[in-house]
Amino acid sequence: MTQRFRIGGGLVDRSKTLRFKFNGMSLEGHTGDTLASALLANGRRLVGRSFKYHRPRGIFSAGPEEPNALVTLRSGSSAEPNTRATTAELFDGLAASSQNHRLSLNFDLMAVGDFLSPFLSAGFYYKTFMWPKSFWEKVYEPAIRASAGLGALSGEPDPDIYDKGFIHCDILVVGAGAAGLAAALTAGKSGASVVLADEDFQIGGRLNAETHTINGKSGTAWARDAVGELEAMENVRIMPRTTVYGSFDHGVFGAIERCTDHLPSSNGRPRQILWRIYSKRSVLCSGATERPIAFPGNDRPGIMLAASVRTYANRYGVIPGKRVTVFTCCDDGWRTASDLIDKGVRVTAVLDTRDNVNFPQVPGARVELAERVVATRGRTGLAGIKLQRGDWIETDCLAVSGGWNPNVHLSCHQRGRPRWRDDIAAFVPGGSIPEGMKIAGAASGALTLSDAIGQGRSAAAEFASDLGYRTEAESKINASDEKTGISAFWSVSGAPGRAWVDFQNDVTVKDIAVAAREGYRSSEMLKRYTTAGMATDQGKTANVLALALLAEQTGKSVAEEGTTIYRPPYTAIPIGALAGRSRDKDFRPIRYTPSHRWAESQGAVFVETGNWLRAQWYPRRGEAHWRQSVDREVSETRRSVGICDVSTLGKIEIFGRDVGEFLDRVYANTFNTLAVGKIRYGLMLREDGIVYDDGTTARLGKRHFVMTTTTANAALVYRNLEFARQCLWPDLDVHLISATDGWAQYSVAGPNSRDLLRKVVEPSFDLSKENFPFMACAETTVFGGVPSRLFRISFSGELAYEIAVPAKYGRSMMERLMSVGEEFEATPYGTEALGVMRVEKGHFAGNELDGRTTALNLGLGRMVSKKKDCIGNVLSERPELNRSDAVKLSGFKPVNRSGMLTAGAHFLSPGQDETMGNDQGWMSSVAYSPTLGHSIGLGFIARGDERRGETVRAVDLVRGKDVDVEIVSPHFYDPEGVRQRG
Amino acid sequence: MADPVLTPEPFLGGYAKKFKNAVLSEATGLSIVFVAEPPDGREELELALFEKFGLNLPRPGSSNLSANRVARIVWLAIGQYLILFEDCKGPAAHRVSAELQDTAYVGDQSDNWVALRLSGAAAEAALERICPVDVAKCAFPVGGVARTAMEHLGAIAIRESNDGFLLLSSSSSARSFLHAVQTSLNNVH
Amino acid sequence: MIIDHPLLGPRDAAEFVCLGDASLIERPDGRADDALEKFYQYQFIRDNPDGVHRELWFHEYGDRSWLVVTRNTLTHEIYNVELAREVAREMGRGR
Amino acid sequence: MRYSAWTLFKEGISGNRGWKPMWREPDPKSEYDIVVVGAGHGMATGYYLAKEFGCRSVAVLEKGWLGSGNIGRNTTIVRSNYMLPENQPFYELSLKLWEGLEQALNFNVMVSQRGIINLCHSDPQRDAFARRGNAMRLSGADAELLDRDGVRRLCPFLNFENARFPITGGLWQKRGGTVRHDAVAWGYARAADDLGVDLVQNCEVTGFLISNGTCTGVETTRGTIKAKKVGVAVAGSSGRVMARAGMRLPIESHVLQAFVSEGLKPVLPGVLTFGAGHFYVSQSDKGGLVFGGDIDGYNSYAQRGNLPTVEDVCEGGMALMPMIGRARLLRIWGGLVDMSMDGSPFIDKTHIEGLYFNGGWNYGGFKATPASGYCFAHLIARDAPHPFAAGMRLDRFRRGAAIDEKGVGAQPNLH
Repeated sequence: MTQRFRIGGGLVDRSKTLRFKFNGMSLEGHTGDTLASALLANGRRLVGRSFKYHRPRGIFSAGPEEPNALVTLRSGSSAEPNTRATTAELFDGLAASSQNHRLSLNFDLMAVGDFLSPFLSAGFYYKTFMWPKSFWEKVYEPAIRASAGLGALSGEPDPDIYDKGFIHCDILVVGAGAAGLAAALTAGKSGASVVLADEDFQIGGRLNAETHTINGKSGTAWARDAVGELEAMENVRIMPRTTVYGSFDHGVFGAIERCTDHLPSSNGRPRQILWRIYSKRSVLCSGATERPIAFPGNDRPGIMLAASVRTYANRYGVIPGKRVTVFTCCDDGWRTASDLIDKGVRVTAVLDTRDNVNFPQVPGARVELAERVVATRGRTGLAGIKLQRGDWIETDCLAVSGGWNPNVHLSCHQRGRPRWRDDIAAFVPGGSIPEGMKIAGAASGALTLSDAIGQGRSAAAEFASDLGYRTEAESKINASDEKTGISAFWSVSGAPGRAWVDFQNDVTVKDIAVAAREGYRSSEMLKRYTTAGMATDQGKTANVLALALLAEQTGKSVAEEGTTIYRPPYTAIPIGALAGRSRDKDFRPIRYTPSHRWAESQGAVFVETGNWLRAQWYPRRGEAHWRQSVDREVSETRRSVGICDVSTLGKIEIFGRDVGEFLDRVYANTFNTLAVGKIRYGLMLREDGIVYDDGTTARLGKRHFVMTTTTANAALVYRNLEFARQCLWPDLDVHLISATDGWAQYSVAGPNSRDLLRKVVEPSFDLSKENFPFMACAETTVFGGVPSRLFRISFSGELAYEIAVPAKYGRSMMERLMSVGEEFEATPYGTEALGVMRVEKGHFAGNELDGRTTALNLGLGRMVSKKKDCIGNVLSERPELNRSDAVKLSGFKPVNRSGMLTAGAHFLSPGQDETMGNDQGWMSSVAYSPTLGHSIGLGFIARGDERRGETVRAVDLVRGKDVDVEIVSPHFYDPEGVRQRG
Repeated sequence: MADPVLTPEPFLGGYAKKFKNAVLSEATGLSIVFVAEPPDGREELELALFEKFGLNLPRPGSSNLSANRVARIVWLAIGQYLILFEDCKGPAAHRVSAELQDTAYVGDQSDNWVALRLSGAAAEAALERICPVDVAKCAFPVGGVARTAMEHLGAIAIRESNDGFLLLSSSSSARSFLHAVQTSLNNVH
Repeated sequence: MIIDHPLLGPRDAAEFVCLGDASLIERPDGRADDALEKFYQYQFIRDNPDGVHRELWFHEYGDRSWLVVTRNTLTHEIYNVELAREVAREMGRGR
Repeated sequence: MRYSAWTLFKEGISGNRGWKPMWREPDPKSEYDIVVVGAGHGMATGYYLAKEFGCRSVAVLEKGWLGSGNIGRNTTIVRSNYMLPENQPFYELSLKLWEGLEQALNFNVMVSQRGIINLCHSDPQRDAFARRGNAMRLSGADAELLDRDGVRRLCPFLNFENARFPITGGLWQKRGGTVRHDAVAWGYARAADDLGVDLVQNCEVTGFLISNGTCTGVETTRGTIKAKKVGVAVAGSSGRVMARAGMRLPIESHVLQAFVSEGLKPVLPGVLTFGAGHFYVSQSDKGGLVFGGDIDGYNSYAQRGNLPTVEDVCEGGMALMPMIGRARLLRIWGGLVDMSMDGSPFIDKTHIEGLYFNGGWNYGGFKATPASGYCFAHLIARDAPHPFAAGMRLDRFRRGAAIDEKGVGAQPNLH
């Protein structure tokens, strides 16, 4: 028989039957059910196992506080471990399975741990597993790890997509129960822009779970009408299935909207959206969570929070048991009894810990005051409870109420520290709550419906008028003013057996006593030592109980004890949603060079350089190994001419009357003497005297310069230049604008580069050595009129130019360069060949500029002008940076020329022990030089400039290499620079 | 002398696509000119811009259209502006430079940017997924300019009409930017 | 966090890059006799207050202005946001 | 009481009623030989002062409860994969101390040496790792360079198929791993207490007694305490505490956020760090993925961060291992870190006689706890730096002797 625990009423749509599976068994539920309500409707009580003792556990609550009913939802790569059945919306075809057991849910082999529980008291693992020492790694830890966690990841990529978004509003209302709806209505009517977010799929909060009336309407009907009214307002946005999970500085909230979790498939739509909500004001109407009472055997399936029991009855039309008993210390617990009796459910007894209660009529139920539950029975489901007076009551559902804890979380995410209120025996928001936030309804400790509505309205009205909106007096609300009496009661003492505080992590009252006895006397220490409140439910039902018990142990009041700190997120949220779209190839944007498509058509191999993709080499038919391609590209360039896309270099256009002076201050060397039409190499230091970046700056006009930076540092150099111009020398006439992306820039290098370019630039432009020498620049045109910039600079050591055209012409330019270059057998070359040629030439690059290198280390000490005040020159003079034994950039050749060098090797003298004390430096870059026919390297070695010709060892322990190398000049190729000046 | 003139190629190949409730296309005919004020030169520049191009200097966070609607001047930073010309014949920067003479520093920025036009009822909702700045009509009227980060990319959003935006971002990452906007449009309907 | 840009209004702090103490504006004179000691203090030593802190933020994704933000490091409350260029001028910096 | 399987058994059958307090809760005396401020590294310092240097009159003062500082709010990673000669031997000493800590303290702090892999995504990154790995090997630490296949064998679940920044290899230190952080504070406290060290909780230092350039004690919320020597080890709060001694430091206080997921069955072999984004992760013995990334980047004493960093870190996580998309983030917390001008710490005397300083640990102080305590104890007891901490001086920036592993210079939020 299906759904034998289903009764009438509620908000489920009985006309729509949904089929679902739990542990492979087919079951039915209805639209409007959660997985938990549907399981209960089918009489499923045992749904999971606890973390430590593998105790049988059932559904405990009807909301996000659920500690027990955690399942793995869906399967395969879509599997979602540790999902609370109490918030998972039922859909047709849902499949869920229980977690944390061997063999089966009913018969769990790991439950043997339960019998060992006397030896597994709080912190037991800190006190053992230490002998013998080697056993920890091999035996103990693997065993502990094997029992870690509840659910498992699939191990496969998350198949869903996620999105993010940004919402701006005047007033954010968190929670759409009575207080939230009232607040949204008031704020909405004022004209303020309002966002109303609620984690539930059904707007209304506890209005849907109770039998209250407002102005004569049922709470559910009132909520439905309120939603209708709000939906008609253009300035109000209602967001169901949206959890506001965190409150951050300056009115920023994080929220997560579940878009497709209630559907069989996402169908290519984002599964969830992470919203960043920017609010001017916020009203927190997050309600309250009921807390349990600790008593021996209080963890059996069938023992539930009292208000949750009536939620199932009122909202879902489901009864969690057929003989329900209520155990309470507050008036609210009685409401469960009344509601159930009204629905015709048999309530066997109501037990109240208080001795003097003015209780309502509960026909048919035995009433016991000043009574406690001291034991329970039933292996996989509750069968009976024992009273303190000694008799047993047969019952299959025990509804427990220990009172209500306001959901203060979001009020605490900044600096708020909740404050204890004796009258309601609960913590309410306190300390410094977030700027611009008010708390209304149960979240503030206002536990009656009329108070909730009143507070919601007044908070919204005050905020609306703060923001300049007009609110009108609202009609009086006639709502229930229910009884909220309570006498705090935490645990049943003096009875044998374990009483659970944190159900999921299996923390008992005794564990708390042990911890306190051992000195863990602050609530935070207790949490860490016992793990109370550290499970997936974040202690929503356990925390306050645990610290109240600690207070009892330490002889303090709960108020003195104080709570642990509440941290975001309010409920756990998928990491995928926090990442949004940024995964796989979309992790970061891709920057393409202007010749990219051309290079693709040539079969180039690409490499990531920061966000750029650059051609690394261009394989030709018959080349089996990358080295063959690179060697050819180098040789052909040096023999005739090669072309390389160097557009990725940072380009900053600098305008103004004072640019020369400005450059003098940001570069270590002199610039104000640079003539129009000339280029100069510039070395840039950080203020601490370390080399930061280098590049060339060309003077295109009297008041117009173009600076190039390294690819990696383009954005940083720009930022630093802006700092210099705005903060250090604000009255210099200097303007900056980045032009990196605007130009396709190609290096044309090799002995035939001039001849090639003669066919490219406008015929009237004189490329001769005399007219356009090394380090000259000019604006000209190419190919009959396209504007162009021409720079005579060389990174390869050859006669070379860099020629730039607007980026849109980039591909066409590359094609043309190659076609006019055919007669010279021009070869395109990639970043590898570029690197080989720069090592041959002895140019340092990123590998050498590791942020610790001084100009002195590079052999450029004299470039740092002492005649002017520039960034970095003062601190570059500190003594340790000028030691006589400083490392110097040097070249290295293998003594045995067939030896291959490796970057990252350290230099030691022959015969020395391999110790750090003998370390003399390191190899920073290596290349196979096809020009020289052997491997070469650049590196830094102590006093390298004085040790040319000496042999040392390049020791690369992590690659198992030890190569004798000769220290040489870093300039392997054309050291006099004849070729580049040619 | 080589073969004829080089062929320019739009960064997104002249992309244009209709989405449900929105149209997204690459604005290929745009010339973009950087204009900066010399010290104490605001008044002269203001005068020159008005005389030569019919443009008024915009306030921070906004832009102005010229009387003949062919040029839009966008506030970029203190003393710095971008002028956007539709379907300009010849290099716009040269023309601006020639017209403004010494009243401004002028640089060509046309190829630094990819431009997308996004219009339609879904445009705002799509931008809401990537743009942290409030682009709702009430907060961001026609002519409004917001330079911000979208999906890790720097971008400038300009509201050209009630339901139309011009979006600029770096040209090297044009494809990633297009992908970001396309994804938004796909995700909102 | 939200930084209320003096020209552009409230913007998410994610658009900015934080550099640190606004005293970095007060770069010493490199030609002074005690320049080394002054630069050492300038570059490396910080007040690092637990309370009101004036600090430099760069509007990297916005108008590329440097701002001086006066912010409480205990509460993150922001009291004032100024253009760094104007602050620098007030401090007597010029050319 | 000594811990063993036998005590657990004995207590188990007698209802766990015989467990004794792990430490006394003494009121502070009016005078000690040595007062150590801060019970993180300071707790270790107190232990080593008593254990290794024979100091009998030692108090460790803790502002809050034991473990409330950074020792209880970090991502629990231990490793010695440093490159520079001023750092490497120090962190290797620390790792060796970790390896024997459980026996030394008779407390299981769960040192879990399941390895740490720093992933690389480019040739220059790989070469930098080789340089670092070789430096580690030269000082006696273990290091292996992995190629792509090597990484894949250990971590088949990483994004090898569709990554924006493909993994090209990694630097693997097998002896790296994690330690149960709170237990370290408890273990040191219990062992130090056993040796007579007074751990005084809820005792905030409000001032220093300084006359004629000499420190003679501290003012606290629990009264004046005189001391011949005062050592301060309050990383995160170094700025404000040392300001009470009139000192300005090469340090900024920043917030570093850390994250833990819901408990999951074991999936990670050890610690992983992403080389192309801000993300590192390990899995605790309880199953939670413990992860983190970059600091928020602005000065803060607020112990909480903001959303952009949260999202940035999770983006890195998803880029690296897209299987974690369906795992849920359970808790975010923020710790205060002393970010120094070169990313390296200080263990040094101050210009005030009798006042010693330990701080500037950036985001990496936890792994240093044993060596930091040991070397600080050495410095205080002997008035001379331990050779392995000799570079960690306060005046190094004046001299130009920065210890800049990352090479980003005097901008603390970049380290």
